[in-house]
Amino acid sequence: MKLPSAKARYSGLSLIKNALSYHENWQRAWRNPKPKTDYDVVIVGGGGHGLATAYYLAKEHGITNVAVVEKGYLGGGNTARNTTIIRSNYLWDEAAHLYELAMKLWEGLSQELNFNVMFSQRGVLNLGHNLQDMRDIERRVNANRLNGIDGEVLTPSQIKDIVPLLNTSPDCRYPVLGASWQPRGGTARHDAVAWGYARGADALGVDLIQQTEVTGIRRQNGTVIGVETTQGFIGARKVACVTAGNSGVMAAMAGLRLPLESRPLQALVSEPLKPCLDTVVMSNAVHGYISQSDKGDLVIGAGTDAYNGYGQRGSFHVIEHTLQAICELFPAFSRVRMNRQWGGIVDTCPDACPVISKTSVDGLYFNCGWGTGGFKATPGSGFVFADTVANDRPHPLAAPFSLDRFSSGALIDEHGAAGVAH
Amino acid sequence: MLEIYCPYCRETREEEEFSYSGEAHIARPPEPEAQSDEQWGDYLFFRKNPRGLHHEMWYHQTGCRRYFNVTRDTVSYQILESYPMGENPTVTTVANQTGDAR
Amino acid sequence: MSEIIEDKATTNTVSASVNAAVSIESPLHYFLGKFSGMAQAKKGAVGLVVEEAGLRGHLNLRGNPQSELFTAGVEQVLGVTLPLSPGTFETNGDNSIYWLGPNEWLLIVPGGSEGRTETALRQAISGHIAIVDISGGQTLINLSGEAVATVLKKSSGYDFHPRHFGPGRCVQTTLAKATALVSKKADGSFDLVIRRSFADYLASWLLDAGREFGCRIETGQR
Amino acid sequence: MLTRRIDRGADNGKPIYFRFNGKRYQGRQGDTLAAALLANGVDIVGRSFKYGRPRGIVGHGAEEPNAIVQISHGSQTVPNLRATQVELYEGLEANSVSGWPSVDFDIKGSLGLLGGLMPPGFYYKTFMGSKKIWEFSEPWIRKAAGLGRAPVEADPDVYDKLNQHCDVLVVGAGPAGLMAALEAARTGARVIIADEQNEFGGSLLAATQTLDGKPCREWVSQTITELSNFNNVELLPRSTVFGYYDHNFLAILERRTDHLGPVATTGVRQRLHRVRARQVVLATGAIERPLVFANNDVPGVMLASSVSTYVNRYGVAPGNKLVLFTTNDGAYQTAIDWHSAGREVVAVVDTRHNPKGEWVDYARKLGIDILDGYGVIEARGGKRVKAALVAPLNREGSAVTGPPQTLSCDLLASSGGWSPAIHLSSHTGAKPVWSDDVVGFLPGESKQKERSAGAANGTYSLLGCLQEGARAGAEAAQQAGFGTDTSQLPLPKFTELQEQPQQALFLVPHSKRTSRAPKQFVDFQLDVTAAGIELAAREGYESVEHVKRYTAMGFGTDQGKLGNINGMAILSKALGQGIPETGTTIFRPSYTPTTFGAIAGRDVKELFDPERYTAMHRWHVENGAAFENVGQWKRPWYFPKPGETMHDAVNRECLAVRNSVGILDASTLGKIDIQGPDAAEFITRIYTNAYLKLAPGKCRYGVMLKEDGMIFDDGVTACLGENHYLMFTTTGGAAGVLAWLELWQQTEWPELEVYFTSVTDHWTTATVTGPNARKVIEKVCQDVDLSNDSFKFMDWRDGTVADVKARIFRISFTGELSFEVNVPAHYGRYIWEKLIEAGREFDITPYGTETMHVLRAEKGFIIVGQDTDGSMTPQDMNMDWVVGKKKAFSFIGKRSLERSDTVRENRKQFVGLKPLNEKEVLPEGAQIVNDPNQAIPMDMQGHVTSSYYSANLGHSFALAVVKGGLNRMGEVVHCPLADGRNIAAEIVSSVFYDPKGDRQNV
Repeated sequence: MKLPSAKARYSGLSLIKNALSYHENWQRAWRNPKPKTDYDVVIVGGGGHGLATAYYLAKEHGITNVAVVEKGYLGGGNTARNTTIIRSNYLWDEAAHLYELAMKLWEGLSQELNFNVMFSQRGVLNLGHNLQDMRDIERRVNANRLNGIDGEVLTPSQIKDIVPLLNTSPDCRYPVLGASWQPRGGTARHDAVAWGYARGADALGVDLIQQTEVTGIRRQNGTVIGVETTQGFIGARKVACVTAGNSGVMAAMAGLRLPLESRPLQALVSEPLKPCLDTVVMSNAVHGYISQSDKGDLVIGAGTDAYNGYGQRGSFHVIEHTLQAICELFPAFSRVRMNRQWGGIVDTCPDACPVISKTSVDGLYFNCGWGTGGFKATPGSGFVFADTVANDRPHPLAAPFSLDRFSSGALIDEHGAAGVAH
Repeated sequence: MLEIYCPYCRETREEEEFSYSGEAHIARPPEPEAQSDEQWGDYLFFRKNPRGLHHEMWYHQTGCRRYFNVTRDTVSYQILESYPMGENPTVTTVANQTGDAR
Repeated sequence: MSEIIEDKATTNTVSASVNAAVSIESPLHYFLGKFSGMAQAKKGAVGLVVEEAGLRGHLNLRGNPQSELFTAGVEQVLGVTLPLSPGTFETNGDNSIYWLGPNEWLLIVPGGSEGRTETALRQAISGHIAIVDISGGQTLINLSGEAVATVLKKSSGYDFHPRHFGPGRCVQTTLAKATALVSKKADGSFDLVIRRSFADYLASWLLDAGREFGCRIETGQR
Repeated sequence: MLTRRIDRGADNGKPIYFRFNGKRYQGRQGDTLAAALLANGVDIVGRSFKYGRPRGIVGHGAEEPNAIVQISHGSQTVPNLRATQVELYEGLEANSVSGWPSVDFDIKGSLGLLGGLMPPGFYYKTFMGSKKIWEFSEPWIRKAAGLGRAPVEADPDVYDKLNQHCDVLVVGAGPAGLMAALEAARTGARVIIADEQNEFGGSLLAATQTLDGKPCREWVSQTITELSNFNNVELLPRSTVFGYYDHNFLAILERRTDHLGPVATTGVRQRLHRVRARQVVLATGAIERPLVFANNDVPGVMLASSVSTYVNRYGVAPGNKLVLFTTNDGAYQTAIDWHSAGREVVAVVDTRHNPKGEWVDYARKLGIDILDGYGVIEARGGKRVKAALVAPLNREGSAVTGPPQTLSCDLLASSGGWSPAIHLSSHTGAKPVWSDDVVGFLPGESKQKERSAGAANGTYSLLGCLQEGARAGAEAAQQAGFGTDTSQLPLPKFTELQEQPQQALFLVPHSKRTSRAPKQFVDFQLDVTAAGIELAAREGYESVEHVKRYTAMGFGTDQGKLGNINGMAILSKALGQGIPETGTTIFRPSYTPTTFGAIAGRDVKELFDPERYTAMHRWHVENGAAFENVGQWKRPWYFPKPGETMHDAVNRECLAVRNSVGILDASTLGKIDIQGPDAAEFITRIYTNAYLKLAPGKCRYGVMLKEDGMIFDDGVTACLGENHYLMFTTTGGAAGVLAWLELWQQTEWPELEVYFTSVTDHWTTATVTGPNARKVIEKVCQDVDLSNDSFKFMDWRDGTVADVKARIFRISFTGELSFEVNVPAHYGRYIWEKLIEAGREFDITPYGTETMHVLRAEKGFIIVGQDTDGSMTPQDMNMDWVVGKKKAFSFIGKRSLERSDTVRENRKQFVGLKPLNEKEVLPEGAQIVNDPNQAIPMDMQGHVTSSYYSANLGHSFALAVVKGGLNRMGEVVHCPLADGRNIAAEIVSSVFYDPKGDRQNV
C-alpha cells in the first residue's frame, strides 16, 4: 500500500496548482483502512488526544503498527464540542509543567503537522472580582513565572486597554479588580487539531479505523491481548484508552474502576460579528468565559451541570446564569444573539486533574479525566501518553497523574486554587 | 432541566430547588482505621458513573431541606423513582444498560 | 461546674424588650426608608401592592408528627391544628402554622408573643423536639393586586396557578435568586416569608417586576 | 415594467417610510422589511461570506440565509436580523452587514478569481509557512469574516422572564397548531399556543383556499377569537419556541416591542417564557427546499412558496416573468398565484417526465406552459437573474440528456419539496427518520411527552394538517388528564387538489461535471457548494459531521435550514450510499438566534446577584464605610475618615483596637442552632475535637474537615444548655455547613436525634474588642457579672444590653479582651449605636474586615479559604492541638490524615514570615523559594497567604505555607516578584503578637 508519507504538502502553491485542475486532484487526508488482525498498540478513541498519541507513538517512538479505533468519526467527541481555549497558566507545578509542554508544542504545531490549526496567541485574561480572587491570581501568576510560564497581573485600566467593551466600572455588582494575563494563551481551530493529527499519523502509517466501537478488552493472564470490536477482534500488545466521557465504561470492560464523574459541560456561540473581542476573557467568580472565533462568533463557555449525565445537552439555567455573567461583564453584548448551544461530556477527577496511568492490567493504559481542561492539553497529553505507552512507565511529567494518588492522597487540587480549570 | 419529585413535599419541583449530592448508597466504612489506603481511597473517590441507571442523592435545598434518593437514567435523564433515605430502589435494571455494575 | 447558667430551660428567646424607648427595625426598614409608598403607577394603576407585615414572632418548630402528644400539645398552645399535609398551613387569624418539612414547621405569632409561645410549647411538648426563635431573621410581606400572579411567575418556577395552589397552600421555593415561603391566603393575596439579609434584594426585585403594572410598597400594620 | 405592488384596494396598508443602506424607501403597514425591499425592487441585500457574490432575498421567514441586516444604530442597534422577520415600522433603519465598499459593488466579488483559490478548508492548507505568516494573516481573515457589528454601548432595554406551566403547549399556529389548541382548550386543559410570526395562521395567511366558503384568513381570525375566549388559553404571537430541553421544559422568546421600533421601547423589549408543559404538540410546519443548480444564488432566485407568500400575503410581486422550477405538484400553486396576479409565467419546469394529476391539469387549463422532464441547470444574470438555462433530464434526474435552451425571466422560483421543521423534536434527542415518501426527515420516536402534527410530521395536505392537529390536541390534553383522546370539533369544509408523488431530486445535473460547472450553492450564507461537498468527501471527510465542519455547511445564522438536506443528499451520492446511511441531522437550540439579554432576564446590573445586608447596613453607609464583597454579603471593609487612605484608616483602626477599643459588625458569620439528645455526639463526629464535655455557658473552637482530611470550615460552638448548641461558621461557609450537617444526620446517622436550624439572619453580632471592651459593656449591661473571674474567656452569658435581652460571648478573633454581643436583628442597629455611644469616652472605633484580618493575622489565627485552599490539614496549619486523637468515634476526615501523602514530612506548613526589610509588605500570593538565583523553573517552597503592615508591631509581617516550614524557624527564604524585586524574609512563628495569649484573658 502506498503510504501517505508521499503525501503532497499543503501550501499556498498547492492551492493554486489544484485550483487549475478544479480541485479534482487533492489527495485524501487519511486512508480508510480495514483493520489488520494485529497491532502493537490499539488506541481506543479517535479524538484529539487519541490521534495525538498515535502521531507521537509513530513519530517519537517509531511505533507505527498502530490503530486508532473510533466508534464514531474522528474528532467527534469533546474535540468537536469545546470552546477552543488554550493556556498553560495552571497553579500547581505538576499541572503547569504538563500544560506548558502542550503550549510549546502548540506553538509549532501547524508547521509540524503541515496543517493550519489556526493557533492564535491572542492572550487569555482571568478576571478577579474580589480580594480573594486577586490573592489567587497573584499566587498563580507568581508560580507561573517561576515555572517559566508567561504571566502578568493587570490593573483594571490595563484590562480596559485590551478589552474595551468590558465593564470595568467600580460600581457594578462584582467590579473587576484586576486580572491575570497570559499573552501566549489563545485559541485554536478545534476540528483542525484532530484532522491535522489524523493526517500526520496516517502519513506515518497509523490505521485510523472509524465507525468501529470497542465492545470489550480481551485479557489473558492479567495481560491485554486485544479488543473486541463491532468489526471483530483486533489483537494488540498494548491498549491505550483515550475516551474521555466514556472512560468509565471502558474501564469497566477491563474490570477496573476510575475516580471519574461524567457531566455535560455547556457552551454556546453567538451569530458571527465583526471583530469586537481580541482576546480570551475568563471569569470564575461570575462564571463565564468568552472569546471570538475567526469566523466572528462569540464563543462562550458555561458551567458543567451539577449532576452526572451523558446527554449532550445541559440544564437551561446554566446557560441563563452564564449569559447573565456575560451581560454583566459586557453590557453591550446584551443585544447579541445566541445562535447555537450544546454540551460535551467531560469526565472529571476529584482534583480536577487528569489520569495518565498504567493500570493493574498489563498493557492497558488510561488517559482520561481531563475535565474541562482537555482541549488545551491535546499535544502535551498525546506526547506524554505516547511515551508512557511506548516505554511502559510513566513519562516524568505524567507520573504525578497516576491513579495511585487517590489512595496516597497526593492530589493535585486545581479546584481549590485555580477555580474552574477551563 | 430536570423536574424532580420530592418524596417529602410530595410534589414535582424545579431542578433549581435541589442540589445534587452524588451517588447514593455509599456507606461510610464502620471502622475507617481498619481500612487500607486503597480501600479508603476507593470510598472517598471512586464512583460508579454509569451510562444508564444511576441511584443518586439530592438535597431539597430551598424546599424541605431533606435528602432523598432518585433513580435516574444518565442518558435519557428520565427519573424513574424518588425514594427516602434508608430505603432501597425498586428500579435496578434497565434495558440496554452499559457501564459499570459494581 | 460553677458557670452553669441559672435557667436550665434551653430557651433562646431574648427578643422581648423591656423598654419602650428601644428602637426596633423590621428587615425592610432600610428599603422602606428609601422607597416607602412609592407608587410606580402606570396611568395611575397599581397592579401590585407590596406590604411588609414585619416584627411578628417567628418560631421554627421541629418534632415528630407521629407523636400525638406533640401534635396535640402544639394545637393546645397555638389554638391551631398542626398541618401534616405537605405544603399546607393552618391559621386562626393570630397564630399560623406552616408546614416546612416532614418534621419542621414555621409558627408565626403576634409580635412580642414569641417568648411566651416558646415557653408554653416547651411546657406542653417534650421529647426530641426543637423550638428556635427566628423572629429577627425573617419578615413577612404580603403581595396583592391584579398583577400578583404575573409577578410571581416572573420570580419563581413554582406553579402558583389557582388550580394547583389554592388558599391554604404554602410552599418553600426559590424566588428570584433567593428563597421564600410563599402562601396563599383566603383573600387571594400571597404572603411571602423571606430572610432578613435578602429583604432589600427581594424588595428591589419585586418592585422591578411590578414596575410595568404600577406598584406600591408600604409598611403594613404590626 | 409593472410595479412590484399588487393593488389590493382597501387592504393596502398605510405607507411607512424606512431607510436601507442609507436610502429612503416607502413600504406599507404589515410589510416585513424583506417584503418592502422586494416591493421597491431592491435586488441585492448582501454579499456572500467567502466569494462576495451579490445576494438577494430567497425566503420569507426563519430560513432566509441572505437578507441579514443590521437594524438601528447606537446602543439600540441589533446585528444580524433577517429582513424576512423584521416588521416594518416608521423610521426603521437597516443596513446590509456585508459588502465592501458597498453591497452593490464589492471588491471581493469582483475578484472572481479568488473563488477558485478558496475551496473548503483552504485555510487549513495555507498561511502556515511560519508562525509569523499566520500571525499576519489572521487579523485580515477575521476582518473579512463576521456579519453585523456588536453594539458598543450598554443595552438600555429591559428583558424579563415568565415561568409558565401548562397542560398542553402548542408550537406553531398554522392549521395543525390552531386545531390542536382548540381541541385541547375545549377540554379545560391549560393551553399555550406560540407562533414566531406576528400573526397566527401560518401557511393559511398566504393561502388562496376557501374554508367553509370563506377566505382562509377569515377562518383563522374566527379561530383566534374562539381561542381568546377561553380563560385557560394563552396566545403568544411573535414568540419563537427556540429550545426543547429535558423534562418537557421549553424556552420561548417573545418579541414585545421590536416591531414598534426603538422609540417605542418603554416596556419589556423581549420576554423569555420558561415553560413546563405536561404535553407538547409540535406543529412547526415545514421549510421548502430549494433546488441546487448552477448560479442558483443570483438575486431573483427564490423559493416557490416565498414567491406565493409575497404575492398573496404582502401584495408584492418580486418580478415580472417567472420561471417555476419544481419536482412536485405543490409548487404549481406558485405559478397559479403568479398567473392570478396578472404576471407572466414563462414556464413551469418540472423534472418529472409526464407529470399527471389535478395540479398539472389545472395549470394547463390556465394556459401555463409546462416543460416536463426538464431541469433548470443554470441561472443566468449578474446582479439579477435574466434567464434560466433549461435542459432535458433523464428520468432519474441524474444527467442532462439534451442541449440546453434559454428561458428569459427575471424571477426563478424553485421547489425541491419540503423539509419538516423537526428542529424541536430533534432537540429532545429524538433521532430523525428518513422517509422516501416525504423525501425528508420525519420526527423520530418521541423521547419526551410530545407529538408532531401537520407539515412538521410530513403531512402536507390542508385536510391532513387540520385532522392531525385536532387529533394531536385531543391526545395531548387527554394524556395531561383532560377530555378524551378523540377530536370533537367539526373541520371546515373545502376541496383541495390531490397531489401526485414528487421526485427526489436535490442537485440538478449540469452539462459540466460538478467540479467544473458554475457554482451550485447548497448553503448560501457560508458559500458551500455542491463541488465543495464532493471535494470534502474526496479528501476523506466522509462523515456528514466532517463535511459540515470542513465546509462549514449549516454553521450560519440560518443553521442550514435550507441547505442541510441538500448537502446530505449530495454527500450521499458522492459516497454512493443512501441518505439514511449518511446520517441524520442533529439540531441544537436555538431554533432561531436568541437575544443574550432575554436569556439573562432581569438578573443583571444590581439584580445580577443578591446583595445581602446586615441590620447595621444603613449605619455603615451613613458612616462612609468602604465595602468588601464577601460572597453575597456587603461587609464594611474599612471606615475611612476624610482625607484618609485605606492604609491610614486601617492603621488607625488597628491601633485603636489594641490600645483602647474597637467595634466590628460580625453579623455575617453563619450560625446554626443545634438541639437534640445526640447533639454533642453529633458535633463531636463532625469536628476534629470533642464536645461531649462542653458545659453550658462554655464555648469551644473547632475545625471541620471534609472526609479527605482537608480543612473545610472553622468556628466556635457554644453549649447553650443541655442538648442545645449554637455553632458559628465562617461567613462564606454558612449554607454549605448546614447542608453538610444535614447530610450526615439524614443519610449516615439517622439514629442520632438532633435538629439543625439556621439562625444566621436572626442574630446580629457586634464585637466589642480591646483593652477597654469591658468598660464599654459595663456601661450598658448591668445584669451580668463581667469580671474575668466569673465571665471567663470562652464563656457566654445571657444578659440585658441597653435594655435589650442579649447573649454575650467572650470569644476573641483579635487576641484582645472581646465581648461579642448578640441580639435579635430587629435590635441590631439600635444596639450598635448604643455600644458606640457607650464607647465614646474610649474613642470606640468601628473597624472593617481589613483591620479584622490584620489583627487576627498578628495572632496567627487562620482564615479558612485564605490561609487554606482545600489542600491543608489541621497538622499542616500547625493546629494539631485541635485534633482529638482519643475520641471514640473516627471523626469525619480522621482516616484521611493517616494516608501516606498526608503524613509526609515535607508538606507545606503554616508559619510566619518576617521580611528582612521591615517596611516591605510581601504581596499576598508571592511564591517562596530558597534560592532566588536558581534557574527557572524554580523549586517553589510555598506561598504567602496573608500579608500586612502592622501598625502595632511597627513592621510588616506575613503568614505563609512553606514546605517543612515548622522545622525551619529562623531560615531566610525569598520571594522573587514579577516586578523584578526579591523580598527576603525570615521564617518565624505564625503568632506575632502576644504569643502567650494573655490579652484575651484579662
